[in-house]
Amino acid sequence: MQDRLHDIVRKLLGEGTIEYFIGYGAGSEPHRVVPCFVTSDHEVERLVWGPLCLQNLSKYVLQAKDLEGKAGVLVKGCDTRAIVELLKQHQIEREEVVVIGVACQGQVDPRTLEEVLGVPMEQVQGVEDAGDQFVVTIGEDERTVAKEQVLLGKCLYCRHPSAFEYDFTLGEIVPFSIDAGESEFAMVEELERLSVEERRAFWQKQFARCIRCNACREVCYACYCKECIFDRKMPRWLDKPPLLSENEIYHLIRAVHLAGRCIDCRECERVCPMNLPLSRLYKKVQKDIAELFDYEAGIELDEVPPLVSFELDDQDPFM
Amino acid sequence: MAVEGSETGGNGFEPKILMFACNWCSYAGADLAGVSRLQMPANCRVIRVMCSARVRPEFVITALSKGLDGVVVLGCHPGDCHYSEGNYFTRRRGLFLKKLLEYVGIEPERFQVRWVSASEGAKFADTVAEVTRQVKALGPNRPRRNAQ
Amino acid sequence: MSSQSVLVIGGGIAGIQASIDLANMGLQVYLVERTPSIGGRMAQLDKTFPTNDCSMCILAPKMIECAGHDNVHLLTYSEVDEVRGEAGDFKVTVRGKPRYIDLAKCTGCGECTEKCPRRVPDEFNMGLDKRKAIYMPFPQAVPRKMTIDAENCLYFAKGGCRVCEETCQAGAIDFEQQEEVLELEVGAIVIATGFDPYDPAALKEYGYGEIENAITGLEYERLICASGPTEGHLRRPSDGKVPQVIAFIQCVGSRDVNYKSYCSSVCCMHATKEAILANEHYPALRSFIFYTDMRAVGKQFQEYSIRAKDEYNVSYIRSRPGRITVDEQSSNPIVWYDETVFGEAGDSVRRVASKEVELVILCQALVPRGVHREMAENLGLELDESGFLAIQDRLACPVDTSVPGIFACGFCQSPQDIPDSVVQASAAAARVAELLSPNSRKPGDA
Amino acid sequence: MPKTRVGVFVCHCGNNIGGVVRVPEVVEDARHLPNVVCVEDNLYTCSEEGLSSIKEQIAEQNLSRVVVASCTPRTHEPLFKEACEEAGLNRYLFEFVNIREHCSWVHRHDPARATEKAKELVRMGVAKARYLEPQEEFESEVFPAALVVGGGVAGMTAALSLANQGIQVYVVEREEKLGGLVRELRTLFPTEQDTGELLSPLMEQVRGHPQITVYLGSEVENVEGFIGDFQVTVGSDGQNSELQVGTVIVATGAQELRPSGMYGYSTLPNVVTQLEFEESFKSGADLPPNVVMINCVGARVPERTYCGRFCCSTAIKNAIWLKEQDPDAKVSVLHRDVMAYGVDIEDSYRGAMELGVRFLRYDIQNPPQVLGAKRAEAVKVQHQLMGKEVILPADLVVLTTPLVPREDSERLSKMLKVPLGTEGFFLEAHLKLRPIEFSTDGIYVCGSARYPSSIPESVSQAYAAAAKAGIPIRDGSVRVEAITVFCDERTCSACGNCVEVCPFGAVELEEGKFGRIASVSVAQCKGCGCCVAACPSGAMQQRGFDDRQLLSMIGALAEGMVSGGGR
Amino acid sequence: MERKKLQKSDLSRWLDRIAQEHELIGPSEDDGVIRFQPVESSAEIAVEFANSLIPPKSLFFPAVESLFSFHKRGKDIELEATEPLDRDRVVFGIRNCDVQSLSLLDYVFGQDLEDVYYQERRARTALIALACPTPPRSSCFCTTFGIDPLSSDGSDVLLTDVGDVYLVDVVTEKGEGLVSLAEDLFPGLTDDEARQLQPRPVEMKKVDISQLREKVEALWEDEYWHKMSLPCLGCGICTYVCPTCHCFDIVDVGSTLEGERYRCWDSCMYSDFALMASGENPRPTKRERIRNRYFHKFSTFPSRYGSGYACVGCARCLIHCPGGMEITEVIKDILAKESISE
Repeated sequence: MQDRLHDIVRKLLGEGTIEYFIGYGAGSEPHRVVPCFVTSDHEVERLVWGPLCLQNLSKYVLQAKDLEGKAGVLVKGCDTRAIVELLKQHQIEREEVVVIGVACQGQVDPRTLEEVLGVPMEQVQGVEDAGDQFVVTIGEDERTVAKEQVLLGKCLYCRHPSAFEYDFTLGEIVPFSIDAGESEFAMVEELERLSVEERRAFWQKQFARCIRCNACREVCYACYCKECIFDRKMPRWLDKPPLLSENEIYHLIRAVHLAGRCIDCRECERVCPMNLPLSRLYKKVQKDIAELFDYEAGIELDEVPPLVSFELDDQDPFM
Repeated sequence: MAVEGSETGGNGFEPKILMFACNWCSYAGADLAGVSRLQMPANCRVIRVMCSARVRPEFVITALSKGLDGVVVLGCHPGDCHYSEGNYFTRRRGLFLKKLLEYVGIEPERFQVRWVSASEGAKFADTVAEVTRQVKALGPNRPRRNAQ
Repeated sequence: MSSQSVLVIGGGIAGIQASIDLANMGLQVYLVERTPSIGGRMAQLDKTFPTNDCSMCILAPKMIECAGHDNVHLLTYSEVDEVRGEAGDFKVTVRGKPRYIDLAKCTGCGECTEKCPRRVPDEFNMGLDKRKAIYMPFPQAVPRKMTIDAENCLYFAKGGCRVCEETCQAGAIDFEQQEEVLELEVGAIVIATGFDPYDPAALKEYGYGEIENAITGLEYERLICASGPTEGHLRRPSDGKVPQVIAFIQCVGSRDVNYKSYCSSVCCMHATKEAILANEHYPALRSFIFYTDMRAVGKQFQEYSIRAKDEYNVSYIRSRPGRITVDEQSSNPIVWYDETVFGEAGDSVRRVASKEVELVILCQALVPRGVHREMAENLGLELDESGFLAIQDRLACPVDTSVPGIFACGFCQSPQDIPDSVVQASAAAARVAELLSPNSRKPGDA
Repeated sequence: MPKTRVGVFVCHCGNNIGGVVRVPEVVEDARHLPNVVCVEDNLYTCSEEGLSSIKEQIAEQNLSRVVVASCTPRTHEPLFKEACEEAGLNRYLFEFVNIREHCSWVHRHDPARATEKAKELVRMGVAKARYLEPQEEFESEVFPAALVVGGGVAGMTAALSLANQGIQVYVVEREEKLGGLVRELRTLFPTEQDTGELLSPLMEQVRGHPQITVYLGSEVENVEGFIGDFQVTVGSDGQNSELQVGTVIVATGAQELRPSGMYGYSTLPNVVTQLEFEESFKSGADLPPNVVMINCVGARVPERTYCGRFCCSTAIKNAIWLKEQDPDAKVSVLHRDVMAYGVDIEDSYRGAMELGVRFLRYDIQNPPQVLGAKRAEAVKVQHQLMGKEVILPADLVVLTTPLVPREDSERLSKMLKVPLGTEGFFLEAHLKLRPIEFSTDGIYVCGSARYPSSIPESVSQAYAAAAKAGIPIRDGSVRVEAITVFCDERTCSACGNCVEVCPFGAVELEEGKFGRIASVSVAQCKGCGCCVAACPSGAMQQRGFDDRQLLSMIGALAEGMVSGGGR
Repeated sequence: MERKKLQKSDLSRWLDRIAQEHELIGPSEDDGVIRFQPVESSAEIAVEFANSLIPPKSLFFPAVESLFSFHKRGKDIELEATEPLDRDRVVFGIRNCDVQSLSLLDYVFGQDLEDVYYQERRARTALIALACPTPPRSSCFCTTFGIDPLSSDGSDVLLTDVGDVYLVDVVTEKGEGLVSLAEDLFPGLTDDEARQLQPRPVEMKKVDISQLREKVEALWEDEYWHKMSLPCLGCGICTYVCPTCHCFDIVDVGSTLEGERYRCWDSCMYSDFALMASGENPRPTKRERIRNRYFHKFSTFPSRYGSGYACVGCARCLIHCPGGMEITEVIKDILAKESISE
């Protein structure tokens, strides 16, 4: 799969159809896979593909707008939902970007892998996909671990946009099907069963821990505003200090802005240094949007987002 | 009918409730309640907007997080909107926001959406009384001292 | 060049709409309204069919726009005295009855009303409750000013009182006010005097006046209206109980050669609306509508009556009741009517049936305003045999009366509902605009 | 930016406010608010004397904002704005605080808390006033011409009325001749006139009028722009011409429903519609002795719920005509309700009965059946009143059908960006009070394009549409209250939410200085603010209700609730 | 002071003893994140951890602190200072790189202008350093910046884990005071113990950064910054977890009538960090902002304070950067560039 990727990228760079290619590259240590921007032929070798390619690279496409030429990007099925939404929200033109879809069979969640293996990630030399298992090389020996034990949360409910024409595909792009054993919204229902006070306490504690480093905003594909309302001085929506009231405003307003846009890529939760359970917040957003308006972001290109449309017979508990 | 005056008894806690009223229907309904001298608790403060669709969910979140005890968005009955479609969006935003706020531990009574037409003075007064009673029962919206 | 101003007679929805359009055309409009406030019949309605819009919600903005328009001069509590001249150059005298209130000072605060001792039947609420001698017809009246009803004011009757004068902090009461006569020169006249309900007492068989729980459509409208005498609680006149079964009787006086031969066009939908409102207020309530032809002819009217049947417990009985009697102790009206009963063998027999209900609403015929006949003579206008203002050429010029330069819109010229009246009002405005526009040819050859 | 100088005027309104709210306390409290330079209370602020004191203070204290705390803005705001303007202060630098209907009148038994509430309402009003900005009401020029789409009775009447008001009119008619649907009739209802008596004068005046230009055999290909400046492309046999007009009237009428598959229509030769009856039989063909008319064909049925309104009167007209031609003819009309509303139709309904026309009522559950293999010979119907089956011999069966929307209304509605209703007719702005206007300004509709209407109704609507379409042209300019929205080019990220939600199609995405941004057509914007709430980046703002103003009101209210309250 | 010994099992008793006298602060974990925060007892202190996420700088220069609050009574305004610390504090478990970072911060908050808030906390806090385990975290590179993970300078007491006992080096009187709280737990070392119990040397990859400053200063115009800044998302993680970053913003929160003046961390990576009132922004894109960050660390800071580079090699930024930016790679790239400035 990796060599086919190299050939394609080399061809694209060679023909000059793209200025640079956004893919996954090896970091300084083998367990670190980082976004890498390949501009010239000799860098193509750095491109890798495997179960540790976690990042959703779609947001980087937005940077390509100031290039004269096009940008190429490697996207998993779930990442493509971000491309679909960016198209739907007029942020990119389809011809501006060369999309290479890769058949992904589930990505590893480093934190759970560490717990399951009992070994820090830095000792992991590499992870290989082996059907319904992962083969993890640590030092010399290799250990296999069942996939569903160490998969990223989102991989258990893998979803792809229904009809999307990739420019190139590596392997057959088909949703990775695995029995997650519980409903996709189990973690939300669990919180919903709590009383209002318990939920308040839970979220107040989480919001209080937030240091407002904005990583969740900067990594999110949907936060592409030229100047975010939080950075604006007049009107001042938010005071800069990470006080509880300001943190709560920050996270709830982001949740509202993500209504009908969140594609469950859970990058916000992955990059959060303070381990805030953000996916439990945004999973709720997706659950309500699905239940109230029967809509799922990033699936249909021409479907009108829910909060900018309406039905005459929407439910109306407000009589 | 609306509660005669507001009870200042009980634990003495008087909630402070923010109300958005749309210029064509609910603000006129509020005026009619006034014209008809319908007494109601003095906990609600009305902000006039041209259409209930102007009320950003961000206002509701900011108001509740800054410690106000309740926020009510009033609009025309669906189909009556002066701008023909405004309140359909208010309805959808309200549906979503209500569930989100409840999820993060804000009691449902603290954020409400109600349809009040220009001739429903009594309904406006009842809404004010009812919301005040409900929010008062919940107690203060936890003074948001900044726990760090 | 004919005078660029227009006289509009009648401040109902048609008069208001015509005034707004004419004023927006840059013409000076003199809107003469007999009662202290514009709004007309529509102001008395709770909701309007078929959308169930609250009537005041859609009327008030129009009233404020009309009264507030720079080109509109509101002459309320006034009547047209004399009209001379011809198209393009009419001389009109308007008699302004004294309100005994200084309009500049009065703020419509209503303190005087509270203190005034004299209570008289309130015409706005169809006499169902009382108002004071110093009053404002309804809370949202335009202009929001008080009026002293000279016939009933104690001071005028036997001197003394003047309580209102003491309470009024704005010093707006002025008992010395005299009648004002205004001379106007106008290029055209638009008549929009609307309708009066026909007194159903003429039809003895329905017992209006004797049977307490037999009321008219407009009386019902006031009872069901939130700003009405019972604040929207449908309390029947005899014992104030909320009826669980009500009956509407259509064409009371309409389509009847010995009263009014024409169909008043609006009562079928009016009854359906009132039945829906009853059920909206009291979900358990059932209503029966006795009709001959259910004339739901306008846009969304059919859907409206279908919804009435399906969702609001309304059933339509095709029969014209012969008589209404009353059960003495329960004072429930009993409606006697003929119905066709189908046997199993497909044969049928017609027989007289009766239905006991708790309230009967007589949808009476609607006739041009009482004062309309004398005004017509005054202006030299012909009336048709039903008493409406005659229209020469119904097809080509549906709003031109028999006198060039005088136009008629709304119920005064033919039975019609609010949208049709509003259309005719704008049509009259167009005709006036044609008449008064500089390079227009003489109206004769329009 | 000169320091903002706010003047606050608290009204007693006799004792309506003063009797409950302790106005002096409210005045004291307002005195300390930032930027407040003068606070005054008066007995009646809305009286002449109150207004003049405001004007004085504006001049003396060089006020740059005025806040009046008294009754409701809905009735008194224009009054105070006028006063500010007369004193030289931009009318949009004014904020109204309602402490009567929303405070004193409704908290009579609790003066202490009513006063507290009044103070806070004033604080909120001042907080908003600080961020008010002067606005100029946008005026866009109106091009002095009107377009009428459709040359039927309605279109011609509207065109003539506009022309007679001195306005240039373009009429675009698809057929080769004017006259529309009415041209297919022989006699008219209720006057029994010959069609020509109505149409010829109309057609002749329209063709002869110097102000009217008629395009026959032509269609509207494209419409761009908004009220005051519509660019219309009219295509007539191949070559297009460009027109510029200020307003547009849709008078495209409707077409008769051809009820194929019902009652043997199109299979039995002697089953015709009312229109076909009019064309064939009124031109001298010999009249059949037995005629049965069936009403409500294809109307008031689940798939087409509306009533055709005047098809009953057409049936009555033709039935009377038949009886007059041959008094012995047996004419019966099968109906579900005779919609003879009003004076004229009811008279002719009674007249028809007097002439011997039989009216039989049928029920939709068991409709009449046309009997006959190759020709219709009889009609069997369950007589509702007599409750038994009746067989009516029939040499001719005439089906009364409603008018249905023209097939291409969809195309025109897309071009003009005006909506169609559920039945496919054009959807007016407000069914009761704005029946012939669209919610989009500058476009009007009349005649059966809106809903089946008889000739007098269509003609009335045509005159009404002419009145409405004439107003902006006579005025020469369109003024829009300055509560419209505007887009901040710098921060707009062109996500398109505003374009989706705008009920009036007033927002489009266009290339701007900073790349693609949303741009608002101020003439079309009604100022509902729906797009502002849908804009994540806050680039879209509404004059007079922008985020700064509303947020500062919330801040003023949340003051002291918590450290970390907004500002 | 000569070296002492402490049984590992006695550690918690010592810490609990300290906790009675002073406010004990240690690395404790909640929701998988280790940060230095006050603990009631030693039980809450995490035992094996490479380093905390939020550096101990947060104890001296917190993410948000209230400078003072103000109330407007009519015309005059009352100011109310925030109360000073009620008890002295003892920080246990601080790594040597963080200790060195505090000395860098001492320059910032003490060299020219005395920051009272920082100085007060610095003066009233004792540091019990815990030498890094061997092998250290693979990403650590403190030795590159001349920091010896086992050195005790800058801290009051240094504990070095040598199997089942800690070697205890008491450096300052404060350190002595702390040790004296539980004198019996600290027997001296016998000679052979002193010989055997030697801290195991720490091997770590090392890079010669003597040329770093000149090289980076030569790269101001280089295209390198554009290419390397592409993966950066512009969030504030690297600056908030960096023990040497010290930029802050001052904000009045509250209303015109009453409120509090707060100081809180700010990040040069934010787009609006350098935004001026005029709307001008000297560092509008990521390229300038990243270049500025490395310039500050490797050129401006040393020249401004005459100190070492503003980096202690703790690798926190490298581990937590969502864009996978690695400061070690950047340093290598800078060093690899031939100086093209001449």
